[in-house]
Amino acid sequence: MALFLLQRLTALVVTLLVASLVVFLVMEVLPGDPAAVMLGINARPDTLAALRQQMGLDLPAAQRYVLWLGGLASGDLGTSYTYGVSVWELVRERLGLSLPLALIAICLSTALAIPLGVLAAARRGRAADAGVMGFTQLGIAIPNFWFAILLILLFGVHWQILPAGGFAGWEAGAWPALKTLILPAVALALPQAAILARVTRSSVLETLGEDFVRTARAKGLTRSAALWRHAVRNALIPVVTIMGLQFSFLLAGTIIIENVFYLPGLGRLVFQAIAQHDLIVVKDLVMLLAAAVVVVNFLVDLAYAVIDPRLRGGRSYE
Amino acid sequence: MSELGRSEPAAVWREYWTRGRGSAAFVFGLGVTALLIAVALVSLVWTPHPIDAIDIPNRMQPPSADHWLGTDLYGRDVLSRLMAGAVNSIAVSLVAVGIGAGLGVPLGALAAARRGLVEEVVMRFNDFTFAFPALLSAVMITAVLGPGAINSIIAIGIFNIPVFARLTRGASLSLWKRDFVLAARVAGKGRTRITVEHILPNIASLLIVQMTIQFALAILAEAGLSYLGLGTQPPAPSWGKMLNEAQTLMSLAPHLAIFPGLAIMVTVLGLNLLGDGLRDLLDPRLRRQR
Amino acid sequence: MTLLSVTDLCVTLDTPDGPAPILQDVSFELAAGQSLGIVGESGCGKSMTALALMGLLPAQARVAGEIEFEGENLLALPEAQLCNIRGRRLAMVFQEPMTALNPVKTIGFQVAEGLRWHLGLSRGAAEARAVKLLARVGLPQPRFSPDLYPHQLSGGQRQRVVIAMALACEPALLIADEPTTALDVTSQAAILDLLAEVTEAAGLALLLITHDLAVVWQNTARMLVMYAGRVVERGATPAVFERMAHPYTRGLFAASPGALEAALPAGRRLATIPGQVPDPRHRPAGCVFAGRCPRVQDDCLPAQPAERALDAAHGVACLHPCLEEEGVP
Amino acid sequence: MSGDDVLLKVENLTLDYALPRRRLFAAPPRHRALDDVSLTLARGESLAVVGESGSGKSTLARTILALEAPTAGRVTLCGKDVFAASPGELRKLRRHAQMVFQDPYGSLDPRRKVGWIVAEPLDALERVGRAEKLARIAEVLGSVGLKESDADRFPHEFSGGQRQRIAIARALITRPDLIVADEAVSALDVSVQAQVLNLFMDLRESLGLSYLFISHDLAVVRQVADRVIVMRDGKIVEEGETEAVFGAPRHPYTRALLAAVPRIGGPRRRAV
Repeated sequence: MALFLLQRLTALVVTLLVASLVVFLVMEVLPGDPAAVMLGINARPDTLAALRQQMGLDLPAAQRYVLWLGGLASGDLGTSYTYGVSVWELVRERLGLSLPLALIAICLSTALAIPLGVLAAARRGRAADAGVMGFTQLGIAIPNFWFAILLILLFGVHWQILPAGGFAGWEAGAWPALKTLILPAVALALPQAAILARVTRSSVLETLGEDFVRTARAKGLTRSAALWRHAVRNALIPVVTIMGLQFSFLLAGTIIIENVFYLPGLGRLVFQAIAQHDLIVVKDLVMLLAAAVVVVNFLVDLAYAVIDPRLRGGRSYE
Repeated sequence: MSELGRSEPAAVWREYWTRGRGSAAFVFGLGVTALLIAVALVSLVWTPHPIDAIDIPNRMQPPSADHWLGTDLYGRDVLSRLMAGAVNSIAVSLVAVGIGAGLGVPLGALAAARRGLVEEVVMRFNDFTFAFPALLSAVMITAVLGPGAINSIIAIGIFNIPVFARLTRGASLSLWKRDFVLAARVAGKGRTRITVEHILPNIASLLIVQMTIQFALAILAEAGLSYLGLGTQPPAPSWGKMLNEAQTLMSLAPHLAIFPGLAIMVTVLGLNLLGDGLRDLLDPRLRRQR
Repeated sequence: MTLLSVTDLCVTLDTPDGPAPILQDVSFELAAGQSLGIVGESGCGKSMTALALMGLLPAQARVAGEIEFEGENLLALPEAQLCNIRGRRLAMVFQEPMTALNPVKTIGFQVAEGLRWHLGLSRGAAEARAVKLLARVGLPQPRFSPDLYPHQLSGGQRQRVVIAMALACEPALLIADEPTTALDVTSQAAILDLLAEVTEAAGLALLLITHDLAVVWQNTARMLVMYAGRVVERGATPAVFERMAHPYTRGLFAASPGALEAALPAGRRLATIPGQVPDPRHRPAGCVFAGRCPRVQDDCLPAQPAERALDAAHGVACLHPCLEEEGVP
Repeated sequence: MSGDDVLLKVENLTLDYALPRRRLFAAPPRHRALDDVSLTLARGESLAVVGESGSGKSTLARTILALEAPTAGRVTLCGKDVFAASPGELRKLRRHAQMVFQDPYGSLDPRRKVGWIVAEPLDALERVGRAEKLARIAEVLGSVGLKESDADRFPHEFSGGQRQRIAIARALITRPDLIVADEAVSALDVSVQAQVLNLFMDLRESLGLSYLFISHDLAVVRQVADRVIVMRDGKIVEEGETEAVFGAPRHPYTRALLAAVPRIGGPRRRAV
């Protein structure tokens, strides 16, 4: 187990390093002069020179990369050019919105998808199955930002029971803040839930065909006991994989959804930073988001070992 | 014996067609996809109104006999712009999936054929590329090069590479364990020749199915990018951009937000149903039962 | 005392190309504590018979006939009551020990599960019983902890776990479907020894399904020979082997290399049965074996021959059965 | 046995597989699949290698056909060292040795027609014209009891026994001296198995083939092999003329193996 952990950890660190190198190369080396990109073509030479110095562009690229890495590791992400505050400060502030939003969306989609998927598998070929499958087809096909717009049209504009956008802030109290997150979370969760439900269904169906489920039935377990006690846990292995992969889609989703709802989160920050050519912020955020995806997939690998004893190593008589 | 016992290819295709016709989802998917392509082709030579004809007095009209789907903020015909937007969606998605499959399939096949270090490198590259969802690479590329359709193609294409590499490697690996591949090695064939003659033909149907699904995902991603303003730039019509423009006018002209979204949804739905139908149709387990 | 009585069991499988009759008019009886072997080649319906008895046929299967077990017709029982019988009175051992166990549950849990389900034992009591059961099938503590997972055991050891699971609730009938086919020859002998020993010691009836004539000879007192979904010969095992009245039984025996005491002389060949088992959807109208039979005559073709008794302990479904003194072809 | 008569010579063949690491700072454990295996096979001879799963018998077959690279040792086929041969020489050598596999469903590419499958070794190893190729396909299909027209059909149209005949035809098309049969009849039903075993015996007489039979089934081995090698845990434990080994096994493992085979007429376990 310790060895398994160590191997995964090494892979994690290597992936993060490669990712940081790519981000650095794309953001700092490709454009030629990042300072010129940030200021545009009409920049005055002295402003340009000041910015170059502030960004440390007079140093060789290798040294800048090492400095940046060191900064990332120590939590010093540099100073935003447009906001004039430290990027870490910006991130912390926005994380207070994006993290709860992502968590609510994940919980919502899992709570919806897994029972629906299992239900559809258990009632294969019957009305419930057809209903769930129809719902998932629509859920996958619907663009999440359009779904968000429809939600706003209905709940915000037409019925006016939920806010159409903006964030109340946690200092306004938990409920008002949560209220502003409901529609965005639903918009994020639904397409994810659709995919997850399909994966759950097919995985459970596949497991139901396995010999050990027949063995459980031969022991006298009812169909549903065999399903819940033997099929579902085994079927979760591919489901967890997809959940890990979905996390990256979820991040991408927050960039869009936060823009639809005008939520001051990380996604909106990235978007605004691009509009303002604030390469420092873009670089750090892209790196952070990529790192989040990598770390989540690392956690998924660990989750495997919890679900599947075959991956835990240990003694074997074979 | 299988119902596909006859060996002439024509008979096999006829058989596919007979079975496919029986599935409503498959027929719907095929129909929608065909319609989409037809509309896109027609829009190249003809649209009900010129796509860029600005007509301020008639702006934000609801659907009427003249403008079937109404007009937008500048009085442009929504239907015409939707039709032209189909071209944009198809072109971006097609090239992006082409990039993904064109690079991913050889990489995956190589990893499966060579194993060892080559495989390790390819798979690490894969894991790493997965860390950059299309939107994130689009953000990076746009930040540096500025927005545009080409950038969305690159971003979506890059994200498709590991999808195809993984799929190809996984499916190839299980084939490499099969005895007929071993037989080809005993016959003296090299790894490349085995990949071309045995592996790729046997995973072709799997790849075709995945391509339709990725195509659908690419349409969604392209719409998302242009909605954010990172993809196709105005005045070129694109479904995502139309939704973006509609959002601010939501209370004034809700129809502007409905039709482009419906267009995206129906297209993606059709492609997904087509993919599902193809999967059932090409599934060797169904085909080879005796 | 009759424990199990199967009467005119028919199973039809719905396939995309129409219904396929898998079992036709299968009847047999098994008394408490007795052993019965079913032998036949793949596709003869022997595994389907086992699944029909357990009530675990695939969803596309349609069943007719009667299966009376301990005085109740299993085919008429509602699912809830069937679950009550399954695992408690009627247990099964499967062919593939590698896949028959759940890979993510410990062997202790899997053996104890039936005890907790049927007998309502507490977790602790059930696991204590499971440890005893594991020891009973040759997996003693501390080497074989109940906390092991299936992947940590060899194929033979896993089959012992499956047997322990089957024995858990002290059933009256054990169905073993090709229990040793997936195992090496030395594990096969050990597992068959174990099966014979535990069933005899517990007075447990054994229904042993196999493709191997020698396994039937060794392990059962009575036997059925099945071909293409029908019983073609039945009787006390020694009597059947002595006469081998059905041409199919005789052909199967002659084709088995294991039936020969020594190598064939140079130039001699093994006996074969020409042709193949007919597709269930296109079975001939008359005797199902007629197309491959060396003794076929005109009267075999119109209808499936009824089974007739050769003596009190031996029956055959053939109009022109072989005589004992004819010798193996 | 003079040098000309020796078709295959295996000397001190050893093959180790690296297993996944258990500890970080220890060398990964190794599994010795073949341990100092030596054997010779004369022209026209039929040799069987028997053993249980994990005995290394299939690894031996694959190594002899250069599908695996040994850790140490030598394989000499038709007087040439297989592992010292250049790619071109190896291709020439492959014509002399072909293989038949266990699973008649998995060993034929489902997407190719029988004619293509059967001609595969010919395409890879020899340059022949189209007319000759068709003639060779017809010839081998005929010699395994199939029709010339079967070349235009797909594998799924055939039964298990017929598919095994197709696999044998493929092995015959380069007119080899040696056929390695890896559990070639163990997936077949008894009556079909007898047909295929008889075909092997017929082909040996008509074509003068040599066989290396890999099998777990002692009864089958007794009918087809002149000599038997018994393997266990990668080592040869006993070797000898078939009837001698079956009649008077010397090694305790061989005795245990033979005693475990159920026999009709032998002792019975249950009387009721």
